[in-house]
Amino acid sequence: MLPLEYQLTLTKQTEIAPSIYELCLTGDLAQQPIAPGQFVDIKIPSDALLLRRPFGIANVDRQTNTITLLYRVVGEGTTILSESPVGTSLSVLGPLGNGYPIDQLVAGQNALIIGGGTGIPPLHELSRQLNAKGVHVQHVFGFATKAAIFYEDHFRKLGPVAYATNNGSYGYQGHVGLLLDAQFADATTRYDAIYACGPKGLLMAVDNRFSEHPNAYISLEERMACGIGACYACVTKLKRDPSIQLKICDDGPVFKTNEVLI
Amino acid sequence: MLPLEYQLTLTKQTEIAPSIYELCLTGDLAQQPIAPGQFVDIKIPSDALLLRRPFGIANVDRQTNTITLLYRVVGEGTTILSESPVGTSLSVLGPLGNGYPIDQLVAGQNALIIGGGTGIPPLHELSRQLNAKGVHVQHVFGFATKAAIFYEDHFRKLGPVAYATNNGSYGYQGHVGLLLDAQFADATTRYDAIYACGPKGLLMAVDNRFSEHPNAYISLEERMACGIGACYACVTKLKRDPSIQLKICDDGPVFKTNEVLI
Amino acid sequence: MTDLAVTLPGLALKNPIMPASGCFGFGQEYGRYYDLNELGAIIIKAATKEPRLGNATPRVAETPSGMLNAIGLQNPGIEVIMQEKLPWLAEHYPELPIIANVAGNTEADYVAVCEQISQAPNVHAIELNISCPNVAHGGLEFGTSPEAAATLTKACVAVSQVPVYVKLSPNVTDIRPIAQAVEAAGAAGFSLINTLVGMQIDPKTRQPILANQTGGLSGPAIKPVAIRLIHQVRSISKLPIIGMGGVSTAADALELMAAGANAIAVGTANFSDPFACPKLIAALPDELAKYQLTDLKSFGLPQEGTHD
Amino acid sequence: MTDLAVTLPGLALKNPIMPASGCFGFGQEYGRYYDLNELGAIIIKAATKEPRLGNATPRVAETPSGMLNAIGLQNPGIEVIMQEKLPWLAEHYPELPIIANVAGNTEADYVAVCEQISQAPNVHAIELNISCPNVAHGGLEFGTSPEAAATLTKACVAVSQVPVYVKLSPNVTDIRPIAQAVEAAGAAGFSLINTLVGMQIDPKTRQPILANQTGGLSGPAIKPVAIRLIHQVRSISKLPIIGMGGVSTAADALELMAAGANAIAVGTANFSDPFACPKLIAALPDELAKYQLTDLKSFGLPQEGTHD
Ligand SMILES: Cc1cc2nc3c(=O)[nH]c(=O)nc-3n(C[C@H](O)[C@H](O)[C@H](O)COP(=O)(O)OP(=O)(O)OC[C@H]3O[C@@H](n4cnc5c(N)ncnc54)[C@H](O)[C@@H]3O)c2cc1C
Ligand SMILES: Cc1cc2nc3c(=O)[nH]c(=O)nc-3n(C[C@H](O)[C@H](O)[C@H](O)COP(=O)(O)OP(=O)(O)OC[C@H]3O[C@@H](n4cnc5c(N)ncnc54)[C@H](O)[C@@H]3O)c2cc1C
Ligand SMILES: Cc1cc2nc3c(=O)[nH]c(=O)nc-3n(C[C@H](O)[C@H](O)[C@H](O)COP(=O)(O)O)c2cc1C
Ligand SMILES: Cc1cc2nc3c(=O)[nH]c(=O)nc-3n(C[C@H](O)[C@H](O)[C@H](O)COP(=O)(O)O)c2cc1C
Ligand code: FES
Ligand code: FES
Repeated sequence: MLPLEYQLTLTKQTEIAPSIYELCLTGDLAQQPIAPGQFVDIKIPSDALLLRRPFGIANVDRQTNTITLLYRVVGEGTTILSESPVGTSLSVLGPLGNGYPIDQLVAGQNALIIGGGTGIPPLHELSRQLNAKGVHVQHVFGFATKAAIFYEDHFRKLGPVAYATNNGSYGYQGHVGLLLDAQFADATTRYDAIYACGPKGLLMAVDNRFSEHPNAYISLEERMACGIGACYACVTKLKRDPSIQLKICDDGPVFKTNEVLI
Repeated sequence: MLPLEYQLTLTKQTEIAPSIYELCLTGDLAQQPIAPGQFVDIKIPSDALLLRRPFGIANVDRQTNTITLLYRVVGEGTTILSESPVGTSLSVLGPLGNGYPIDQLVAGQNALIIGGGTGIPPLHELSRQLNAKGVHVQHVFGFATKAAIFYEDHFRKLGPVAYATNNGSYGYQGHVGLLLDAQFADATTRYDAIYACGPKGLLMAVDNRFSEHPNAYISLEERMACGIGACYACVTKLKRDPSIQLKICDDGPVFKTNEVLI
Repeated sequence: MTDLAVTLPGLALKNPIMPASGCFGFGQEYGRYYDLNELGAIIIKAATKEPRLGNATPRVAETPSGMLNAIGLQNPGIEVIMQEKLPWLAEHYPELPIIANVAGNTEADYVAVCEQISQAPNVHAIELNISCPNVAHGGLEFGTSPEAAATLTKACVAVSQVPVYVKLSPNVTDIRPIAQAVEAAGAAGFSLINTLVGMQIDPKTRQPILANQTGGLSGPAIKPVAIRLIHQVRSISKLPIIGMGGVSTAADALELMAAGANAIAVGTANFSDPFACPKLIAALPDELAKYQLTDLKSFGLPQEGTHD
Repeated sequence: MTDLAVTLPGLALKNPIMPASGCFGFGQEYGRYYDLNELGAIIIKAATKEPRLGNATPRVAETPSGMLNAIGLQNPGIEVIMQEKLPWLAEHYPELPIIANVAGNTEADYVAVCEQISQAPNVHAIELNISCPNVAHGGLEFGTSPEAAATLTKACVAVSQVPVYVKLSPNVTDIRPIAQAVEAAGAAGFSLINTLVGMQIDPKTRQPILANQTGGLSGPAIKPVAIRLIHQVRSISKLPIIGMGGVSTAADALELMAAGANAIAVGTANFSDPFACPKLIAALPDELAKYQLTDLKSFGLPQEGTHD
């Protein structure tokens, strides 16, 4: 039997940008093998909320036995989570799903990481693991505004970051697809691997631009119930045969580009 | 407009007998005029529980701005309440209902207080207020067993206490009605006022024995929704005309003996 | 300033929020604690021809995010309501529109009460209760058949001086034919929804907790059912809908309005928080501001009927 | 030791707890995390004649103490289920009784699937799903008319090698005539309840959250409705009932059994806690001990039918 559920203790919580929280959860989940891009499913401490909330794993620190999540407060569950005090014990399922493949890369190769908004958290752990392997990482991130940006310092330590903001308040003005066209037109050949996570528009932009790249991956989001592949809530169709459906929680959330219908 | 809702802070909570908790709530409700026998209606801190829980007020301390409740853990609401830590802020409606009349008594007169189990809490504040007036108080309390007894010292300070336990493990063996017959046969004439609160059987015993006493009162319990007389959940019928119904939350919970159908 | 006013047949409301029938008595009790003039209107407790004692106690039980009630339409009868309850409201709140909830055993009962109560000067509309699950006669019987519902509606509309909103039951296989029949019979609008029939059992006694065995389920638990039914009725009718079922926040109210409701009644939430209605009204402008709106009419536009 | 065994037609269960259809796939996923032999049985995801893709996403939404789903009966079809899913269960859990949930568009579909699936050696019973609210055809149509339900039941019973339990819909005006018709048509028992039809709306877009617009409401919110319907059917029939609807604790399970259920299925609770079923089973002895009982049969005695 595989382990699945961990009781983790909320050891730190900070609002790091407007409505964006950094949450540290301490406990033995951090000792599991965790692939970047895998996620956890958290039971929110409220008697009226039944469904767990999925979040990407933004950082794993085996030394302090702690994983870090970065999340935006959008509704009831994340509001309650953001108000939970240090010391709260949370039931956490994980690590769930399949992460980004990185074993194929070796030191000295180049990776491009593309993210937007709350799709960015799992890309932090990804970038860390790539750096640990000696892979050079370039980041391309989209945000609504400058004020919304979080973890800039963290990422800059891991490699250069190009920002796009909708209103041009920081970096390139426009969405990430346009920034890719403007500054990363040769990305397909320049990067040995490409990884993306973010809103649907961003994923479509990446999927279109890197559909032929042999080593390009996107991570999808969908409303989930079971989180482990049993309920068919979170399906997506295969591009080559839309009569075949994959489960984002269990077959994903990471897929190759050109693999699924976004 | 009358005040109704107070945010009170849980300042102390102790298990004083198996499953019986003493709960101190601090805040301005304690400054209101509170008649003994009045109750509060507490919003349990759980998102799935909608209805408030009613509890008699067992003690009022204006100096420390604190009221005390004594309650038994019986279901989900009281379980959650018993697990709430010091510092919890609770929405409390009160003081609700009509308490026991005591203005008619003067120093030196005698009162008999009859209670059973979790009907006893409001009788503590009653006995205190009677003592404060110089009224002599005799208590007669029924419990399942010796182990279930709580607040013995508190009550002994306010006047003699005769106990009955179902199994005879403390005091008289048998229910309170039998103890009344055995040791308080002359109660009707000996006591200027009689007050009771407890399970239905006890109330019926008191109602029967003191139906003619001009100054005898019982306090009723019923499942409630609004707690203020608007929803008709908690009605009881008048004895003299069962087509007339009174609301326990608003017209009661204290009624004269012989007044309502128990 | 945000404009919360809504206008429905018979009802020019300064805001769309009103306490639901049976959850607010005749106003006197909550009136001790806040100024009822803050409300858009009040729907009073069901009125019947004769006084009713209702069911035995226990009459309420709690369920996950909900409650059961089997009050059984206890009320003092139309005479006392006309002579004491409505005049009290008229005296203390002369500007406050009252919606009178009417129930009965027989068509004749309903007709008699509608005729009389609609003449009270502060009764601006009738809510015809053909959906009470807690009484042996009337109630649900009229509410589950399109023909019976239409016949009763027609008779009541004929004698009423004010518009008649018909309160439909969620405990039916298909609400649409009933709504259509009631509309054809002259209803001015709908009131949706009454409670779902439920039961709770005490595992110790293995008997139902409510003396009446079954009760009506209300509260947040039923909100998804209320939204579905409001949406379904909106998809087949343009009549105004007073929506209710599990509303406790301004967001809930807007969700029901997005489903097709034109005004909102609040029931069970009053018990969790006696100030639920005024708080909800106070929160509406900020909730609308989230969608860059400063008046409720722009929000409450009926949605396209796209339902199954 | 507490005896948790219960026996129903076709099903000799070591305990009465089984995952509900659609909430546990075909066992493989939860089987990664605990030994499925702890379960009394498994009700597998609905099987249809052809593979089904189900509805568009989003397929689930959360509601107060409940959830909506509109999966739409996605399943790989009877062939794959016979050749892969059931053999996998037989190989890994040879002792575990399987109940096969069967759905379809037409009577012929249902009959074909019943005939085939009831021949699988580990399928001990069929749960005939005539109550799925999330598909355009079949599902609810068969479940809302006594005649249609009876005709379908009769045809399925005739071709099935195992007892047929009919899963009834709560979305009906009166469940009793449907239950009676199904019993007369040869059903071995009932499965109660499927989900209530509900909807949730996003106030931002003013559109339903589910792509299918409506979905089935499940979870603790519907427990009072499940209890009422189990109690109602128990009052008119002595057939065994597999009860479900909002069960997440041992106390919930006993409450449904006190209402008249003989075994219990657990759906939504698996999502809150993937170990909900084994935890519930482990808690049953202590819960029974509260009532001085050491075997479940003494608890599960059907109550007198005293319903309205
Ligand atoms: C694999 C995966 C990884 C994710 N990682 C992150 C992350 O690292 N940081 C972050 O901020 N957010 C992340 N999300 C989104 C996050 O799960 C939602 O924002 C969160 O569930 C919202 O919960 P709520 O109760 O506040 O919102 P509500 O809108 O009140 O939630 C209602 C229901 O909808 C679901 N829901 C709402 N939005 C989403 C969504 N975008 N995706 C899936 N379910 C949703 C909720 O889980 C809940 O069941 C991730 C989602 C998935 C599927
Ligand atoms: C006026 C009044 C004063 C009370 N004073 C005290 C007191 O001082 N100490 C004490 O221990 N108990 C007292 N009770 C009883 C107390 O209210 C219940 O024990 C408590 O509500 C149980 O809540 P629960 O959620 O734990 O139980 P559950 O059984 O889970 O509650 C379910 C529902 O039933 C209601 N309920 C259950 N038992 C009772 C009951 N006996 N009376 C009314 N409603 C009930 C609950 O309020 C809730 O709505 C009083 C009751 C009333 C009416
Ligand atoms: C205690 C109680 C009493 C009720 N009495 C009536 C009534 O007399 N007439 C009526 O039409 N509806 C009655 N209802 C139903 C409510 O008016 C409302 O339709 C239902 O409770 C759903 O709204 P809610 O979820 O906001 O409570 C009653 C509901 C409750 C909880
Ligand atoms: C995600 C999901 C999928 C379901 N799929 C099916 C199904 O395929 N067939 C069926 O008969 N019932 C299905 N149901 C209904 C459940 O089997 C059960 O009857 C219902 O959810 C009530 O139980 P619960 O409250 O414990 O979830 C499904 C329920 C859910 C939540
Ligand atoms: S959430 Fe259940 S299959 Fe993905
Ligand atoms: S609880 Fe509402 S009238 Fe007493």
